[in-house]
Amino acid sequence: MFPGISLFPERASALAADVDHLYYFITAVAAFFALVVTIFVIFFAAKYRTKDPMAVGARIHGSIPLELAWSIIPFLISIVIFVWSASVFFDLYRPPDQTLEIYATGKRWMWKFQHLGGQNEINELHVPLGRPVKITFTSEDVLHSMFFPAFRVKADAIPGRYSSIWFEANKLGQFHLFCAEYCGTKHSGMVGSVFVMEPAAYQQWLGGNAGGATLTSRGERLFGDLACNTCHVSDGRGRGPSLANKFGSFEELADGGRVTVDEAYVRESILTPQNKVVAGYQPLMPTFQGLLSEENVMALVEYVKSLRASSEARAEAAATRDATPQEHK
Amino acid sequence: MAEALTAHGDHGGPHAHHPDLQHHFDTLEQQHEAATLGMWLFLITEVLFFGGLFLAYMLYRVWYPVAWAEASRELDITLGAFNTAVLIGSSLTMAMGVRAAQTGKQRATVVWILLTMALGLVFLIVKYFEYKEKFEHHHVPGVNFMFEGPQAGPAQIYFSLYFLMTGLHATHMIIGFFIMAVIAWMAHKKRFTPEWYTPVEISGLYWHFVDIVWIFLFPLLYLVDRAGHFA
Amino acid sequence: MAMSITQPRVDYLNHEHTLASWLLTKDHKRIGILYLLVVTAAFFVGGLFATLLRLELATPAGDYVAADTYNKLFTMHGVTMVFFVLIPAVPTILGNFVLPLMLGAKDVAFPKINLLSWYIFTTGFLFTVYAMVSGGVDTGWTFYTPYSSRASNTNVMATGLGVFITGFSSILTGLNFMVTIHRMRAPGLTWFRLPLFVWAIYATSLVQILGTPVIAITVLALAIERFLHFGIFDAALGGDPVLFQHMFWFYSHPAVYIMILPPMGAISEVIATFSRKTIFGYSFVAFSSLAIAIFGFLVWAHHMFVSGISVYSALVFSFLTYAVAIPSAIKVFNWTATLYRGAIWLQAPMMWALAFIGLFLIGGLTGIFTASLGIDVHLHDTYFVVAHFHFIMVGGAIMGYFAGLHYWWPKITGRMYSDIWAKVAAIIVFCGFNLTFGPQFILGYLGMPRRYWAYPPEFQTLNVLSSAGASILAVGYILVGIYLVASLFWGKVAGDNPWHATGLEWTTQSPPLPHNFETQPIVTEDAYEYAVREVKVG
Amino acid sequence: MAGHISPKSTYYAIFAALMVLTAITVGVAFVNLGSFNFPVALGIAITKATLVILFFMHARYSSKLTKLFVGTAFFFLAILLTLTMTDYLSRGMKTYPGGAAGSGYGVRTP
Repeated sequence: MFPGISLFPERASALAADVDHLYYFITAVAAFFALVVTIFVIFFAAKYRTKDPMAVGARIHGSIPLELAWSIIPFLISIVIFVWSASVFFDLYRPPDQTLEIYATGKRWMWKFQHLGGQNEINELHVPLGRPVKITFTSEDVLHSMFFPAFRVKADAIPGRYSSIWFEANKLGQFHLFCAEYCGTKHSGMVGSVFVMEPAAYQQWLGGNAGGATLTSRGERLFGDLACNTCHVSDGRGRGPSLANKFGSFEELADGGRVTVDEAYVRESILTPQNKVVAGYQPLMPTFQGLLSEENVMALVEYVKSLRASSEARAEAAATRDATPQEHK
Repeated sequence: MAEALTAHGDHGGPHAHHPDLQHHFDTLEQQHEAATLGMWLFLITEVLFFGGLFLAYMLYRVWYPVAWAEASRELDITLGAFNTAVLIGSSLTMAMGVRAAQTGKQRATVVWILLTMALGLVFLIVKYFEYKEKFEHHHVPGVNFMFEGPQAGPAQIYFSLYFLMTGLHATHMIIGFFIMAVIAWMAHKKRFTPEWYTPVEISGLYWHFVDIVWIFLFPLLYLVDRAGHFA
Repeated sequence: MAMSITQPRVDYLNHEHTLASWLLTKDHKRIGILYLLVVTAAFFVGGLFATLLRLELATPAGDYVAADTYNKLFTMHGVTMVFFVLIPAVPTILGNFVLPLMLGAKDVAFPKINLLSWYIFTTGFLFTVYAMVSGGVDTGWTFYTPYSSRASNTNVMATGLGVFITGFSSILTGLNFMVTIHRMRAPGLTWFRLPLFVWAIYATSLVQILGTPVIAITVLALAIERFLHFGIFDAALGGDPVLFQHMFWFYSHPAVYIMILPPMGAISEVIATFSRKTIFGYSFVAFSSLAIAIFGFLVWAHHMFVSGISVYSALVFSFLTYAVAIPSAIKVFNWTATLYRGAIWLQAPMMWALAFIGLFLIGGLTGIFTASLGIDVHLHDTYFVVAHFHFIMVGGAIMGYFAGLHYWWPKITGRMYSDIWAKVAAIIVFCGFNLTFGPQFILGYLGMPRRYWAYPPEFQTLNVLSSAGASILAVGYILVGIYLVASLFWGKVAGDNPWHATGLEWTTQSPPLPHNFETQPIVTEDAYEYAVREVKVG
Repeated sequence: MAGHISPKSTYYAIFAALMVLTAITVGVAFVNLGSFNFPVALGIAITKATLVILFFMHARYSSKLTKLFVGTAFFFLAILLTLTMTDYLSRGMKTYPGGAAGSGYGVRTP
C-alpha cells in the first residue's frame, strides 16, 4: 500500500501461492486465539477489578470438561495445520520428473551457477518463465543456504553433500537471492538476483553467453582425461560397472543394500568410491577427493546422466573415438 | 561433590545431637537419602554426557561399517579384555569397601579402597601403553594421521571417537582415583561410622558408573566385527 | 516520602556485614542476591550489544560498525543473553531465594554446592567476558560447524569454555533444587499442595539435568575438533556437519523451556495472588509444566527443517512440535480462566503478569508458523524466527522474571518500590517491545534473512520502526532498575505480607530470618486458599 | 540407618557373572553373526551394566525414586539415540524417483 514499505513478498512461483494460502490460514487461526484470550483477559481484569486488597475471589477450582476442550480442540486444529503443511512441504521438495537442470556451488560469499550449455554466472541466475527449474548445489567450505523469497524455497548448502531446490517461475522480473545460513564476514553480501525471462529471450540469452564447452562435453573430456573409461567400459566388460543407462535406476550394492543412482550417489562414488561398491565388483577405484573441484564433479555427473539419453548412440560414438588412437593420460 | 558432604556440621543447630548431621537437615536418614539422590542425579548427567559421544559412534558405525571393522582391528583385544577384568575387579573391591564402611570395619574399608585405587592405576597404566602404541602407529587423528587403504577418512573419525571416549573415561578414572585417596585418608582417620558413611557410598556409586561406561566402551570399540564379516 | 525506618529485628541482610559473610555465605537467600548482581550485569552487557545491533540495522548499508564487528555483536548478544541471563535468571535468583521458603525448609539440600554453583557461574561469565574483550567470537550463539571448527579465527575456544563451565552451574543448581523439593518439604506439604512455582522449578531442574550435559559434550567435541583437528564433524573425512546441529539442539531446545518454565511458575503465583482466588485447574497447570519438560526433548529438529535432515524425520519432529505446544496453550487458558470472578487487584506485579500473558500468547502462536513444515521452509533463518523467539524469551521469560521480581521484592528487601513507576515501566516495556519485534514478523515473511549486516533498501522502514521500539524498550528497562534501586533507600517498609498472599514464604518476616522460620511451619491446606481463610494482615 | 548391607556372597556371585559375561562377549565377537554381532554385544553389555546397577550400586534395594531416576536417564538417552537415527536412517529414502540429494546410507528404497 505505501510506496516506500513493502508489506508482502512478491509471489513469483507456482508454489508460492500454496505457501501463502497456508500462511493466511495459520494467521487467521492464531489471530482468532490471540483475540479471544486478549479480550477475555481485558474483560475479566476490568469487570472483576477491586481496590480493596482484602476482597476475595470466588472459590472455583477448575473444570475438567473445559480443560479437555481447550486441549483437544487446539490439538485437532494443529493436526489440520500439520497435514496441510506437510503436503505443501512435500510439493516444495518434490521436483517433477522433467526439470531444467542447473548446478551451483556456494563458497564463501558467492554463488556460482553452471548451466548445462556451459554458461557460468556469479550471484546471478537467468531462468525461463513457466518451466520447472531444479538447482542441485553444494558448498565448498562452510554451511550456506540458497533462499529465493519470491519462490518461497530454501535449502542449506552442506559441504560433502548435494542439496537441491526446485521452482517454476510464473512471473517475469528480477527477484532476490539470499544466503540464509550464517557463513562469516560477508554473509550479508552473498546475495544476488534471479532474472525470470520469456523463453525466447532466455534462449537468446543462452546463445549470447555460451561459455566454453557444454557441461556434458566437459564431463566427457574429464571422463577421458582421468582415464575413467579404462575401467568403466560401456559394454560392462571392464573392472568397473558400465555407466551406460545407469542414471535413475536402482543399483545392488556389494553389502546387500540398494541405492538409487542419482547425483548424490554418482558424486559419492567419485569422491569416496569405497563406501557403496556395486555388487560383483572390487573396491579398486581410487578416490578423487581433493583432485576435482565441485564444478568438475558436476560436469562428470552431468556426463554420466547424459549416458542415459541414448546409450546406443553414446556407445558407437565412443567406439569410433576409441578406433582413432588417442593418447590417454 | 564429596567435600560438600564430608564437612562437619560446623555450627550445631538447636537439635544437632549427631556431629555429622548438618544444620538444615532434620534427621540423618533425610541427609543420607538427599545425598544418594543427589549422586544419582549427577550420574544421570554423566550418562547423557557420554551419551553424546555414543550418538556420534552409532551414526558413524552405521555409515561406515567397513572402516569401523578395519580400524577396530588395530586395537589390541587382549589388553582391552584384561582392562575390563581389572575394572570389574575394582568394582568388586569398591563394593566390598562400601560394605566394610557400612559395617563399621575401619581397617577393612581402608584396605579395600586402596585395592580399588591400585586396580584403577593398573587400568590407567595399560591405557598409557595403548595410547603410546597409537602414537607410534600414527593413529592419532590430526595432521600426521596415517591409515593405509581407502578408509583413511572414516578411520580418522573412528580414532577421534576412540580418543574422545577413552580419554573422557580415563579423565573420570583419574578424578575417581583422587576421590578414593580422600576417602581412604578419612577412613584411616576413623571418620566413618555405621550411621554416617555417605562419602564412601557416594564415591562407590561414582566408581561403579565409571566401570559401567567401560563395560560399554570395550565391546563397542574393541569387538567391532572381529569375525571379518565386513572387512 | 522518606519514612523513619524502624527495623530492630534481625534478618538475613543485617545479621552479618563483612565481605566474607557475602562471598562465603551458604545462605540460599544471599546466594540469590549474588546471582541477582551478576545476572543484572550480564543483562545490561547483552542489552548494550542489542542497542548497537539495532543502531546498525537502522540503515540498509553497513555503515555504523564493520561487518566483522556486527557479526561479533550479534553472537555475543546471543551468548550473553541465552547463557548468562535467560537460563539463570528466575531459577537462580527468585528460585534460590523463594524455593526453601515456599517449602518451609531452612535451606537448599546442598548449601555448599549452591555457593559452588555461583562461583562456577561467575567464573564462566568472566571467562566469556574475557573472550569478548579480547576479540569476541563471530560464529553466532549456535556455533555451527564447519564455520566454528574450520573457518572462524575468533575466540571460539574461549567462549566455548565459558559456556562449558557455566553449564555445570546450571546442572548443579538443577540437582540441588530437585533434591530439595524431594527431600526437604515441610510436614503436610504434599506434592499437590505445592505452589505452582515449585512445580515449574522442578520441571526446569529436570530439563537442566537431562539437557545440559549434552551441550557440554558438544562444546567439548567442537573445541577438540578445532584445536586438535579431530574429524567428527569434518565433511572432508566423511563426517556430517549436521550431526553438530543435532547434538546442539538436543540441549538448546529444552534450554528454551528452561528459560520459560520458571517465569511461567512466577506468573501462576502472581495471577493467583492478585486475583485473590485459587488458580484455575491447579493439577492441569502443574502437569503441563512436567509435560513441557519431558516433551521438550522430542522436538529439537524443528530448528533443522531446511538444514538437510531427511523429509520423513522432518514430519516426525513437526508433529511432535505441535504436541508440545498444547501444554503451553493449557497454561495460558488456565491463567485467563483464573481471572474469571476473581477480585483483580491491579498492583504492579499483576500489570507485568498481564503483559506477560499478552506477549507470551503471540510468541506461542507464532510458534505454530515456524513448526509448520510448509511455512518454515520460507521462514527459517529470517526475522520471523527472530521475532518469534524474542516474543517468547523477552516477552515471556524477561517479563515473567520482572513480574516475579516485583512480586517478591518486598520479601527480598523488606522495602516497597513505587507502584506508579512500576506500572508506567510495565506499559513502556510492553509498548516498546511490540514496536521492536512486531515489524520483524512482517520483515520475516518478506524474506529478510537473520544476521544480516546490510540488507536491501526496501526493508528499511520496518527496520527503523524496530530500532525506534528498541530505544523505548531500553528506557523501560532502565526505569525498572532506577525505581527498584531507589526503593532500597527511600522505599517504605513493606511489612511481612504486603500482598496478603498465601504461601509459606509470606508467613515469615520480610526480609526473612537467616534460618527462615522461627518454628518449623506445618501445612494444613491447599496452595491458594484465599476464599477459605481470612488472610492474616502483615 | 545404614542402607541395605548385601552379604559378601552376593558380591562375589555378581563379580563372577560379570567375568563370565566378559568372556562370552569376547568369544561371541569372533563368531560371524553378520549384522547381529552389534546387537548381541550391546545386549551383553546392557546385561552387565544392569547387574552392576542393581547389585553393586544397590539400586535394587533403594527407594522407588532412585529406580525412577535410573530409568529416566536411560529413557532420555534412548530418545537422543533413536530420534536422531530416525533422521539418518531415513535420509536414503527418496520421496520420488528424481530424488533430492541426501547421500545417507543406501536403504532399500520403494
